[in-house]
Amino acid sequence: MLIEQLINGITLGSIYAIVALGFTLVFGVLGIINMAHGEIFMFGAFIGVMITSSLKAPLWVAFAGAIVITAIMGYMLERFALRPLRHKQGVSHLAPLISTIGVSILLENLSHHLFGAGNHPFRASFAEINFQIGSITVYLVQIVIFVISIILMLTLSFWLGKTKAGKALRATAENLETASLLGVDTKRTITMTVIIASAMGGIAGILVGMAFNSVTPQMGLSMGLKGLAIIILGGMGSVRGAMAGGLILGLAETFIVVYGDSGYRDAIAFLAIIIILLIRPQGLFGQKIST
Amino acid sequence: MVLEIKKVCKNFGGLSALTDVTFSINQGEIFGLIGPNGAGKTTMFNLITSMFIPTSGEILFNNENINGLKSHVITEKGICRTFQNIRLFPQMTAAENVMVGEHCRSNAGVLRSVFRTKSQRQEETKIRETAEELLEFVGLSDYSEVVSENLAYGQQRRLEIARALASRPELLLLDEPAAGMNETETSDLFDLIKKIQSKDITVLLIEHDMPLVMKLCDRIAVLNFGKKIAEGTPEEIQNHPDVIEAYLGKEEDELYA
Amino acid sequence: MIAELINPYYLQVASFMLINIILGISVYITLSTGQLSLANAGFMGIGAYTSALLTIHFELPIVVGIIAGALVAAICGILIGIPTLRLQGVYLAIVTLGFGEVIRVVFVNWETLTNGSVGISGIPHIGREILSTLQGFGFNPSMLGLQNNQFIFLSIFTLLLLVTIFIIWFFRRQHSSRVGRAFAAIKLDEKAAESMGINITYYKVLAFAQGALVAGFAGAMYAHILAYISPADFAYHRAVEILIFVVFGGSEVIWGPVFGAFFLTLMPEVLRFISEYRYMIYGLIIIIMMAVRPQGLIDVNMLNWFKRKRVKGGHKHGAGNQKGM
Amino acid sequence: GGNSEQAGGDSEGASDGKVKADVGVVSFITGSGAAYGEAIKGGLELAKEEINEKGDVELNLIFEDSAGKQDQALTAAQKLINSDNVTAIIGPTLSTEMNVVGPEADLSGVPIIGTSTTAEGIPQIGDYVFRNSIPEALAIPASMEKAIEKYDAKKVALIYGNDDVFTKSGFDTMKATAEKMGLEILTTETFQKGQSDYNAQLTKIKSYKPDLILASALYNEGAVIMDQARKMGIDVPFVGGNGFNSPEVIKIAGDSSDGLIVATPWYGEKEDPKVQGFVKKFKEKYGNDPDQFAAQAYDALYILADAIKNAGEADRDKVRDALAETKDFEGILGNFSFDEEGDVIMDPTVLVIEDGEFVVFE
Amino acid sequence: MLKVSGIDAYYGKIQVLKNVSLQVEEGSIVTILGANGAGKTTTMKSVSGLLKPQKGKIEFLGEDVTGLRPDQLLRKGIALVPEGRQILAGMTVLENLEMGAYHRKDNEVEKDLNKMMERFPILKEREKQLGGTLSGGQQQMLAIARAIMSKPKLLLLDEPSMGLAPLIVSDIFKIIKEINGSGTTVLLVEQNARQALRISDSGFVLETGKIVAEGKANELLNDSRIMEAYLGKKSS
Ligand SMILES: Nc1ncnc2c1ncn2[C@@H]1O[C@H](COP(=O)(O)OP(=O)(O)OP(=O)(O)O)[C@@H](O)[C@H]1O
Ligand SMILES: Nc1ncnc2c1ncn2[C@@H]1O[C@H](COP(=O)(O)OP(=O)(O)OP(=O)(O)O)[C@@H](O)[C@H]1O
Ligand SMILES: [Mg+2]
Ligand SMILES: [Mg+2]
Repeated sequence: MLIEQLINGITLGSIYAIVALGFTLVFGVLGIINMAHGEIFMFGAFIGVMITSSLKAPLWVAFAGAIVITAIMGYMLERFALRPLRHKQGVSHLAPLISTIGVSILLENLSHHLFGAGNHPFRASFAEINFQIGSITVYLVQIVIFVISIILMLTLSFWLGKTKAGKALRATAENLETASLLGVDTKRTITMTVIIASAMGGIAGILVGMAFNSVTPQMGLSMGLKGLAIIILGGMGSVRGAMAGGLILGLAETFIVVYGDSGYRDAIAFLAIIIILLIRPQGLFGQKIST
Repeated sequence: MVLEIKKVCKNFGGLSALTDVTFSINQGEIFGLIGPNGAGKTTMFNLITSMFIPTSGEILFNNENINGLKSHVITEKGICRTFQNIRLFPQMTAAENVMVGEHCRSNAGVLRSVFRTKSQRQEETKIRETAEELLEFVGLSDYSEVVSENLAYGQQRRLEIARALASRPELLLLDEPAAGMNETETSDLFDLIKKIQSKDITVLLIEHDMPLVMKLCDRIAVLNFGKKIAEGTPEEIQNHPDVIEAYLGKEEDELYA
Repeated sequence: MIAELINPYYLQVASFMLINIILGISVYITLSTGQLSLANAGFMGIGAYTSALLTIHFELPIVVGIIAGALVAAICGILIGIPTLRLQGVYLAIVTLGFGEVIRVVFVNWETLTNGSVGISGIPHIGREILSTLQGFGFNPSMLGLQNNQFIFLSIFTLLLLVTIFIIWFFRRQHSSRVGRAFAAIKLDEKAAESMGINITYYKVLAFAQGALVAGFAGAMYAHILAYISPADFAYHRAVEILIFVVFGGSEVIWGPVFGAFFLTLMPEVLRFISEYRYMIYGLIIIIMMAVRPQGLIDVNMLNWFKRKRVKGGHKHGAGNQKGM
Repeated sequence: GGNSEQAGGDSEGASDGKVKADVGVVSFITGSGAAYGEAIKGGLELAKEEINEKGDVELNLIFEDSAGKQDQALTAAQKLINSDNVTAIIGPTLSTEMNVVGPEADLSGVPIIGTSTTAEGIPQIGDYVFRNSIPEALAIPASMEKAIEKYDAKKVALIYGNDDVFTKSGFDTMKATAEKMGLEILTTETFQKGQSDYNAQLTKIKSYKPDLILASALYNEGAVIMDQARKMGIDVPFVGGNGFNSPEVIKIAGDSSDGLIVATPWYGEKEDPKVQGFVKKFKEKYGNDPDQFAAQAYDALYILADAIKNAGEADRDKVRDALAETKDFEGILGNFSFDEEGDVIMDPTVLVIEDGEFVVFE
Repeated sequence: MLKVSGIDAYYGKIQVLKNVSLQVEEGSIVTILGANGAGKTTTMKSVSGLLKPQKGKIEFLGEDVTGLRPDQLLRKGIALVPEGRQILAGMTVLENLEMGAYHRKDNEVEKDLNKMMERFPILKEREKQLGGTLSGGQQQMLAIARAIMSKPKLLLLDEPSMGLAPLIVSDIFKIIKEINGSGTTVLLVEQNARQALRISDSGFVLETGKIVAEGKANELLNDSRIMEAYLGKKSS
């Protein structure tokens, strides 16, 4: 059972990590917690369901569709909820947080109207492929999720740390004005980042839909809150932190079920961040910048 | 002796910003702290005001060890500072900024504030009067209701001084007060610091404007790479070969033209 | 005549509005030192559960229960305020959000005490209690030409209104005093504030505790108005809702959360006829508000403008204190 | 309680002998439980059309959203009671909401019928509070007894949603019943709203090798739980509570839903023309099969219409008295009566899903 | 090379620049002088694209560049060393310098980096330190070095000597002269008026948002009226 639970934990953790990477990216660039990320993730899952079950299209079309639509949503989010706040004077640093909360409320309720309030099964034959190792059943989806999360993490951390575009992104995060003085097209950088983060949310949505065969309008909130806890746990804006935080949380949630009381499962994430932050206020992998 | 710095060291990771620095400041004097960029001057201010904790060494204020006290306690004891990068409360008016400075010299708590007891009202009136006086003192009485972020740079520097004075310090630490000022403004600043000295306040000054430092200071200490390389009167410092080598440069004629 | 105008429905909405106003103020208080607390839904829950349990199990008078609820919340505020002092900005926001979640999970799981998610019912109802007390003195609502339930809701509303006015008065006065200046200084620049001799630890914890106290109070009142509470009342949605009151109305002045809570509690009622869409509209309004007026509807400039209109030419005294209330 | 100062609404018996009445509905129309609200609304609308067509009474439904929140349910009810002057209220959807709304309606003297509130103690709130949904205390033991008998189960595992009143109180009944029957409870697992991964809990349950799994879950979550359980190789039957009972389970979980046993007041396959007529009309109108929420709401309005007709006028007190006398009403749920407290008297049917269809469990 | 004609600039509703016009010849060093709050920084912000003037026109190399963004202007060859340094506090010294060369596509970046490290040895020493933890003066040097890394045609310097030790100040002026010698045009704002004018070709004097005097650098330097009125009492 232990090995099975380990696989459960890693699968869950990888999903958390992918969601958290989307948060991290936006926070890293804009210093904004994108509260609508969870809902974009949920839309990604729904688009996947619609394309595979209603249109009976193959899986890759579902992925492509979800990526395109969540990317468009990312663009709209940036264009209508974030950009108007950017160059305003006297904007409280909480304004973008609230604005994205507004978007999340809108999207959650919109999804009720578009998709209905119920649960949608994700029927993809791909999701049924499994291997039997002894008494343990491992699904291909689980492996794919793990691999994708690792690939995303490596790509992102290489991109942010080593490439010019990544540095430009970090510069934009630090100071918009300075970055633009250094020749960074900040508007494009920001828009691109939100788009990429949203598309990553879309991918995560499909993967979750497949792994758990469950897509509901509520999945965004719960996943969003976990993702939030993870980026704090791992250190805001840290890619490795998001990955590590995701896995830690996934395993912790699984093992509290095994050894403890599953009733406290939802509290784990937040208990962990409260403890971590008291010991290391900048999170596990965050760096400290004194001003 | 108002302030004694004894063998103070400060390390940041592997970097030692200050090494075994010792000097002391007498009551009522204007003491200059100069040295090249990155010599550790601002760090010294941060140690005196407890924004950092020294790695080793002692800092005595009126013969009392103040190492490790909280910053606000140090202000209460009578040391107040200005910042190299101006740190006013940007959305407050000039008067309000100064009134905040008086915080540690007043004591109305929540209940007295809310129920407006007589003593509280008297205290508020006094705080307000003192603020006006101090603004007048630094030449900003016309600006008392102007939001501080809308003040010009030189005015902001003077407002910072007024705010620091409001805490009624015995020792005032000024970090590059003349930075960004032109010569007229610098000479106004000279007069202001002299006036502060005449109020029996000891001044510790960091400044790169040599003419100002030389005219103003009674004594000067020079830091270089975190070590004290010289201490003495302005004349002694100007002619100190190490100081010329490390800091002043040789083109004296140009500097004092 | 009047009796017909007193519609329990309107009074009910107005009472929830006042509770929301108090909740909004609780966030505003903490925020006036620059700390964003999303734990206020949790503090509200602590106040509600404390008061409900005390009045049910120990048969304490409601007043005592409410005061105890507020105090216990304040103590929790201090307990969470101290360790989170080192955290700033969004970190603090998320940690307090997490704290709120933890409280909710505890309410759900600590079944022996809280009855779990089934919740606590049969909490003494403050309005009915007032009525029965007064009836003990021989009073009868019909003396005022009112029916019992009209009287019940009228008494709740009046009580809440008085309390709300007191709270606004209290914090406006606090704001324009030495304490208020210290709060503002900490909000604007913590390091500089400390260098100016302000004990930031004390004031930050004070603000946190005050916020918790007020939220706990609102929670206790809520419990005795609804007569039933369950953990779901104090979850994430509530935390966000309270925050939105403040940000929508404006967080610079106390009138901001007051107006925000007023408007946003009223709006869903007004929009009932399109109830299926009202949350979408709610979301849209928030987005548009932030884009058009991110500092919130009511800010210092607006208040000054009103004031200037009012005292046109009149003499202004203590002008410095009047900037923002 | 029941100080009934307020007389019935603005709708009086009209000259043509029709009794006109406004009926308020408090329902979970927006938010996470909107699926239930939608089903309820559908059932009510359909019943209303039919009733009005018949012409004995003319009902006007006023829908108010509660978003699943107590305070909003209360204001919604206040509005119906005081501003719209409705004769009676149907709803609210959740038992938590009823805990708040019930006492208020009772105090105001407005009859209120819960159609989906199954928790214990609801009709006991007051004289004006009724329900036609079968309480868990009736449904769960019925299904458990039959299942245990058939499979000769001794060891069971429990799983339930602990942050939801509905599933939590269902669980309480399950546990009590299991203990009473002397079953060995291997483990008790919980899950929370919005969760989509139940693998950890199920893996643990699997390791205990239970004969039967008792699951108190709403169908949205329950279906996913079954799906994940079957995927990891758990093939024992599930016994579910009221919230688990819905054709949606089959839609969501497909083959994995085989083996779910529930007790229901509602069985859509019943060879009863009334039932089949309802199913057909519902499907025509809304495009999907009615579930018990729709069916219970549908019957509730008929019961209410009946009472209004018997009362002869839209007077709250008279309607309450007429309601209390409802006996042997033949609805689509079967033979229905209120007991003296306003609770349900009827026999639930136990169903099982076999080959993707609900069939009567023998 | 740069021609600013009649620009008005506002912060919100407050007008800060009123009909400011100035020209910078290719290859020259031009200084803007003026008391605190005169609008020098605002002028620099307008030229570098940080602030959009509400009226008037800015031409660079004969092309109308009014209203372009800073990054577009940088690509055209205008770089600014802003007042207050604006170091990227969370990035290392090396990364700050690399960011300076962000828009460059040539392969001389490495070489220029080394050259810069030679010119400012302290930067070499602190290569890996976070920008935010440098001392005030070190940050100023980093800001200047970073701007030079972008190989601008026109370099805008807003009070480059602020907060620098005397030795370094004269170094900075030497470096400005050198950069200018290697073909970069320089527009300079300085409080250190005398030294600035000494290396400049011409100068403009701003007073409360208006140009009140302009001329050859040595003319201004010898105009005791101007020196007294705008730059301080002392006359040399
Ligand atoms: N938080 C910190 N972390 C690491 N190094 C630091 C930190 N603060 C200062 N330093 C280093 O310590 C040294 C001394 O800095 P300090 O700010 O005291 O210099 P300074 O004498 O005030 O120089 P300037 O005249 O340029 O302001 C510098 O080399 C600086 O880089
Ligand atoms: N962001 C702003 N909002 C409002 N007013 C501003 C802003 N920035 C500057 N000002 C005002 O504009 C005027 C010109 O400022 P500017 O910074 O251009 O002056 P400066 O000549 O560079 O002065 P200094 O020598 O102090 O740097 C000043 O009166 C200043 O108070
Ligand atoms: Mg310094
Ligand atoms: Mg300037």
